[in-house]
Amino acid sequence: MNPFGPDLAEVFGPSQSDGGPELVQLLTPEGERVHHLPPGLEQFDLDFSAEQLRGFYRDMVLVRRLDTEATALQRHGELGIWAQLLGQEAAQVGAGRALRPQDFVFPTYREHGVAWCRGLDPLKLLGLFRGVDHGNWDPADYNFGLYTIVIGAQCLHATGYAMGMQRDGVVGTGDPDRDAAVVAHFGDGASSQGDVNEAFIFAASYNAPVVFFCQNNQWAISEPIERQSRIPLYQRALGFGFPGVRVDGNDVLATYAVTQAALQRARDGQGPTFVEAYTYRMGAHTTTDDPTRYRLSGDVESWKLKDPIARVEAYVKRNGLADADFFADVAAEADELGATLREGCKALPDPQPMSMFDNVYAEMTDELGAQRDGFAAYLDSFEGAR
Amino acid sequence: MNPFGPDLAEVFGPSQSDGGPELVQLLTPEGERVHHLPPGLEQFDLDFSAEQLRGFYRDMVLVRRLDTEATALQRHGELGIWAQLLGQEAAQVGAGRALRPQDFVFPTYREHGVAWCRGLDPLKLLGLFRGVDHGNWDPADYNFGLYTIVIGAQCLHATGYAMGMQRDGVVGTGDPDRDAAVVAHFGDGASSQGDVNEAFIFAASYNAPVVFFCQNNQWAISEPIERQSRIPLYQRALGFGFPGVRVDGNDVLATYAVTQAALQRARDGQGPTFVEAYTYRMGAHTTTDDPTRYRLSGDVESWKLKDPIARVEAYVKRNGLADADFFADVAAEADELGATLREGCKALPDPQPMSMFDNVYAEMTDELGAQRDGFAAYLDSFEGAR
Amino acid sequence: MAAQEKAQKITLAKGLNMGLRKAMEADPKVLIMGEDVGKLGGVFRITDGLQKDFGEDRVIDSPLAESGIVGTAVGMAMRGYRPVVEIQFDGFVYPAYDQIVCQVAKIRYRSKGRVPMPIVIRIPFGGGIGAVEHHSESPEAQFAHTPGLKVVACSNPVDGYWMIQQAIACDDPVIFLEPKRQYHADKAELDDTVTPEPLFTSRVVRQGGDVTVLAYGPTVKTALKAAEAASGEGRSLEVIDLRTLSPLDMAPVLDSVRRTGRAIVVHEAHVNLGMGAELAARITEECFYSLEAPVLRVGGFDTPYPASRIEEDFLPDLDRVLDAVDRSLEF
Amino acid sequence: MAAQEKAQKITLAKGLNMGLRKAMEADPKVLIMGEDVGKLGGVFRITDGLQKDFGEDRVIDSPLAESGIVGTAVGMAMRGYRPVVEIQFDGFVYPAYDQIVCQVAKIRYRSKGRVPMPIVIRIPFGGGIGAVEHHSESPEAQFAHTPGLKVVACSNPVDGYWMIQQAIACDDPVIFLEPKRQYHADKAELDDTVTPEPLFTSRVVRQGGDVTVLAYGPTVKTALKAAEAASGEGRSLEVIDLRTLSPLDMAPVLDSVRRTGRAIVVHEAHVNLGMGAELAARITEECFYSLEAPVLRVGGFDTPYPASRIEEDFLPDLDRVLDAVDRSLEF
Ligand SMILES: Cc1ncc(C[n+]2csc(CCOP(=O)(O)OP(=O)(O)O)c2C)c(N)n1
Ligand SMILES: Cc1ncc(C[n+]2csc(CCOP(=O)(O)OP(=O)(O)O)c2C)c(N)n1
Ligand SMILES: [Mg+2]
Ligand SMILES: [Mg+2]
Repeated sequence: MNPFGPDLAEVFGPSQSDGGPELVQLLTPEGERVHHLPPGLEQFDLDFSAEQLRGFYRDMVLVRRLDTEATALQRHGELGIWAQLLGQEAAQVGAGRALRPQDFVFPTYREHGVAWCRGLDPLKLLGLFRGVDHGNWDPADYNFGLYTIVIGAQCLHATGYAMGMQRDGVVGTGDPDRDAAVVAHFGDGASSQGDVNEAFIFAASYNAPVVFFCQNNQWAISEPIERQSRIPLYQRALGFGFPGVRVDGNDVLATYAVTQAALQRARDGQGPTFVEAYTYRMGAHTTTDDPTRYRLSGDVESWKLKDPIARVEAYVKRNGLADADFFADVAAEADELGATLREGCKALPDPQPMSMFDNVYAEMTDELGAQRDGFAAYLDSFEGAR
Repeated sequence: MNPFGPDLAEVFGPSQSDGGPELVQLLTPEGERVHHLPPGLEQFDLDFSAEQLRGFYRDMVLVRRLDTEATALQRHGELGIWAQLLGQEAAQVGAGRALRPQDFVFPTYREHGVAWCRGLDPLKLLGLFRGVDHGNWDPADYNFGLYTIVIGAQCLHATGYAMGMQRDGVVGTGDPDRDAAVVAHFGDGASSQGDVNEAFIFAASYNAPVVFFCQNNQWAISEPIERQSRIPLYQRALGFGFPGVRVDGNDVLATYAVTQAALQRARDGQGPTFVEAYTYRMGAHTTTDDPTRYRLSGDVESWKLKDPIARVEAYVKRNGLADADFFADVAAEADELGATLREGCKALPDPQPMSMFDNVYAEMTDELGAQRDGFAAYLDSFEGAR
Repeated sequence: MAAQEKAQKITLAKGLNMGLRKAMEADPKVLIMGEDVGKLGGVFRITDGLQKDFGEDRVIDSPLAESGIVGTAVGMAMRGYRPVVEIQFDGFVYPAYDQIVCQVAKIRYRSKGRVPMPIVIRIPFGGGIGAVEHHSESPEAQFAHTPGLKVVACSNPVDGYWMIQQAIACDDPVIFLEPKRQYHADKAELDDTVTPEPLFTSRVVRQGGDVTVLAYGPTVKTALKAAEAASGEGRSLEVIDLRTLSPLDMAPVLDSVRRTGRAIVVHEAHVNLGMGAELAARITEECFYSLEAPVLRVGGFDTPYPASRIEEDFLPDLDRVLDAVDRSLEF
Repeated sequence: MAAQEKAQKITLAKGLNMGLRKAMEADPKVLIMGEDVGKLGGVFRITDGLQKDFGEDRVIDSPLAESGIVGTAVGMAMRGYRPVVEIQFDGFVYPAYDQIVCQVAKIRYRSKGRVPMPIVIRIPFGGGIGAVEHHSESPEAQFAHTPGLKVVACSNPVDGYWMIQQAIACDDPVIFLEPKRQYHADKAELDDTVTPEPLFTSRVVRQGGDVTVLAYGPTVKTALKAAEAASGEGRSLEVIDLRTLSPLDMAPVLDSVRRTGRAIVVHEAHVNLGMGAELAARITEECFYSLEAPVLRVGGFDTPYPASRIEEDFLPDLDRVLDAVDRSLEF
């Protein structure tokens, strides 16, 4: 008896948990393409076109530039804080590029790479970190929710949103332009929150079309993954009755392939999947963190050898899938992006103090209106006065 | 690779989840002793003495009487409400009798049978349901915590208590009189609460000596188990990295054997275990519930055939392990218990109104003292006045 | 149907049930979520019959996890639905507190108004039903302190019928408090053809000139009884049913207190930092020179809710209100 | 060590760190639990060096789950330990709210005093550090409303040192609020040899005769600055550092207000149902005939905490306190 049901086990699930190689990988750190996947996982061995590969490369280079620019902006006092994605480019671009337009994404505070794939102007990401807003895009314009800071809360929102999709009849119709799914992003640390586990329960109970995409970057600030789980995280899903899979999160091809398959399962009405993207937070937790207090530089060095961009570059070059111009163009584009971000960030206007009172409610209440007016009058009293 | 580590898999764990018969059973509903357990589970095939068997029988009969008396007391207006255990006697007595004195129990609101095994005067259980107190025993006297009503909250307390035991050096010393463990009771519905899942995480992370004992009685008020989990509940544990086992909760022998083994693992310092006691809530959720609104009487009937007391009785009789006197004595004892409860319940004194202000803090604060004194003066003003 | 409803005598439970039904008929985006709301119709039967008529997709039995219920309701609202969440008892809202105060309350603000949160969270609240711990709490102040939430309490069958529909139609999240002790108590006549007052308004339910008594939810009845008793002693109490706790509708309150010069706030919640504190502060600020006595507060004592056999001593009752009236008049 | 500490100049962060160390030395049952409290020493370094010196069994890095942290602390307390829990930021206490208000606060009561709950829950609170959402909240009223909890706030390094030790020694659960903006701000001289005032007392930190200003945590500094500025304009403000929010220590407050006839409460929490409401209600009740003006409240507005670039407009500052002083005096 297979408690997970036949269709689930075919693709992911128990085959992973007992004995199979845990990590789905299509591109080794050295840039070698892996073709012989273990039984049950063959379907992840997609064919990628040269264009796709160049696209992944470009995405990752630009996203990394976005990240280093934002980090620099923080150092120069232009941002209050920045949550770096360094090292997680493949996980995010792989997950982001696997989406269809009709899918919806619930990010944490670190999904700059996914935002990029969704077409968000990166400048919009900076506002929150600069302190000029709490997120300044319309989720409906990009099918990309606002950053969520309370760890794990968005996993329930994602599940509820997916339940809404079920009710809207956009799941399991067989129409590829209609069927939709949700991705819930979260970290290894977040996997300990009650909300995240409740999201697993609700998603399983209602068979909701949601992919739980966990970037296991090995750290929750200073706490190593072992504090949260003593077994591979993807196995958590098995106990809730849906499949889990661990993918090399530094391998953009494998992450794309696995996420895409998980999304398709969801769109087809086969319910949730847990994808653990096994990666590493190369930078600090945020720009205010000092990782030297809790981790060894040797660990970081060993992960440098698994750099997500280098391996795609090696593969593309070795196989002649791009010429020198391409690499030069991407480099130039990155420089341009950097310049745009630097200028754009500094130009982001401070909010008006009085805007503080807006959007608390659909319509201003009398009582808040009175408070606002009182404050306005108070501010006016300074004109010339004191 | 076995992600659960070698020692765990030996006893419980993965061997249960893929293919093995799920339910550990030692005594069939017909009262036949099962001796050929599947590979890996042989160790649960304990030898039970006639005395033990008679003890189980007596416990279950008395606990059932306790329950029916309390139900009747509620019908007569002597209790505000009562949470019935009818059908769950074996699960509770099996779990309760597996304890050593130094173990500690965290109950829900339904563990009257475990309380019985811990030596609590059943009268003490009635106070909460009568509304004269919130629980009127000292947990330290019985190593049995107060009833907890907020679903799942006690699972974290149990885990913390177990962590305290680790720090007290009473885990894994090899001294059977010293090594101790904790049992956390909860229901199938409770398994959906964030707190319960967080308890799994903490217990796994710290390898805490706690047995999560879930009475899957198939219902959370009107919601069937399928709403909470689409796979057998015991498998939840596997995703958190510790073993889970499903035992026939209507079989007191099997429940005893499994709980005892799980407790021993915990005492030995091998960490948590999830025991799913598969049983059925024969009565209503509580005396205020009307199960005819949501479940079929046929289901109840089919479970009647699996009655936990009948099968022990059949086995004992068939094997001549007790004489007629024994059964008559137990029946008389039950009647006596019933009479004691009826009288005792009615005699339970109402609390003094002013006692409401006691025990909010270690010492009365000035501000609460003033409130109390004001209320006392107000009450006094009625003397003769209005 | 309308004709039949006209002149119907209903309980609060029935009024809420009818109101929910109306709201579901009026808008297919309205969903009900919660524990046991389906076949059972909720432990208080407020959602009785709704799953049968609107299906499992619209009346959703949830796993036993309050944070999960509210959190998934947030996602549903983001997808354009209008979830009405039932919390089984007041004391079980706290596992969802984080989702309510950090998400439900703040998402409109966070998103600059782009993501509305039209969620209603229904909470049977208050004591007096002889229940065990956690079943008799009054958590309103803990929500009213949070900007972004609106908090209302109904006190009678007719208000229950209208207010639940208005709350569901509101584009802001509403914490909807229902005095569980009243669910199956008094009946009132419902005339479905009138136009109800707006949701966020308070109402003078008995006029009087000596002392203003402010109440909401379960204590409205207590206040009215006290007013009746007081009138026998020649004292005229004006009773206001606040109905809305956040925002407060201060106009009728201030108007009344300016006339009477005295105010008493009555609620079951603990006095310390309860609604009475806020009302006292505001009334004093606005009516400083009209007040003949400080605003007095009659509430649950600052102890945990006691064992039910003495709950009537904990809860404000007619006599404690009258005692406060005496104290106010004698001040 | 004592000699060395004498005359030491310390920050609030240092005072708390030293106080925790003292408490751990004094009682082996004292444990520290929380996210990143170990090697990192907490994101604010309040537990710096403690794991190194007391070991992983006593300074425990917890999985990322606040309810889990507080819930396991409850179990530890039941086993005879005295856990000191660190919540990383104010806005992250809400997942633990249920365990705090339903368990931590009520277990002594539930058990008729048989099961004490000597837990300290440390919460860095308040704004002004330019942080993103949820990192600048002031949740004190949400706890002070709950009987069974005690709530205190320190405002300066020396109090930090003593108060944390006193809170840990207290047999009741204490919500211990630390003004994060002050952690690394001003230094003060610690004399370790004096006997500190009891924990649950308020303190007049500046004497004055015209208006009483009540503050706690981060606003004590604001109030003192305002008093300084006001004295330049010939106005004498009496500033009281409340220190304890539940229970309140009303004696020095009432004594002061009876002299000045005017009171202003200053806190960062939202005004609506904040501590100011309770203080206004109590002061008015106790000092009705002494008051020359209503108690005024200066606080965070009733909006969610705004983006940090305008947080200083949201937070009460010197000018808003002085404005309230003007309004009080002109009333
Ligand atoms: C409920 C809650 N608790 C604590 C925090 C503080 N915090 C922010 S990020 C973080 C660690 C998150 O780790 P992980 O989930 O692994 O994500 P990562 O940052 O590594 O991407 C913590 C503890 C928070 N934001 N929310
Ligand atoms: C947090 C919380 N939510 C809701 C309830 C109301 N409630 C009491 S018992 C119960 C069902 C519990 O089901 P289960 O865990 O299976 O235990 P059982 O009653 O079947 O033994 C519910 C929903 C509660 N006590 N606590
Ligand atoms: Mg991480
Ligand atoms: Mg059950």
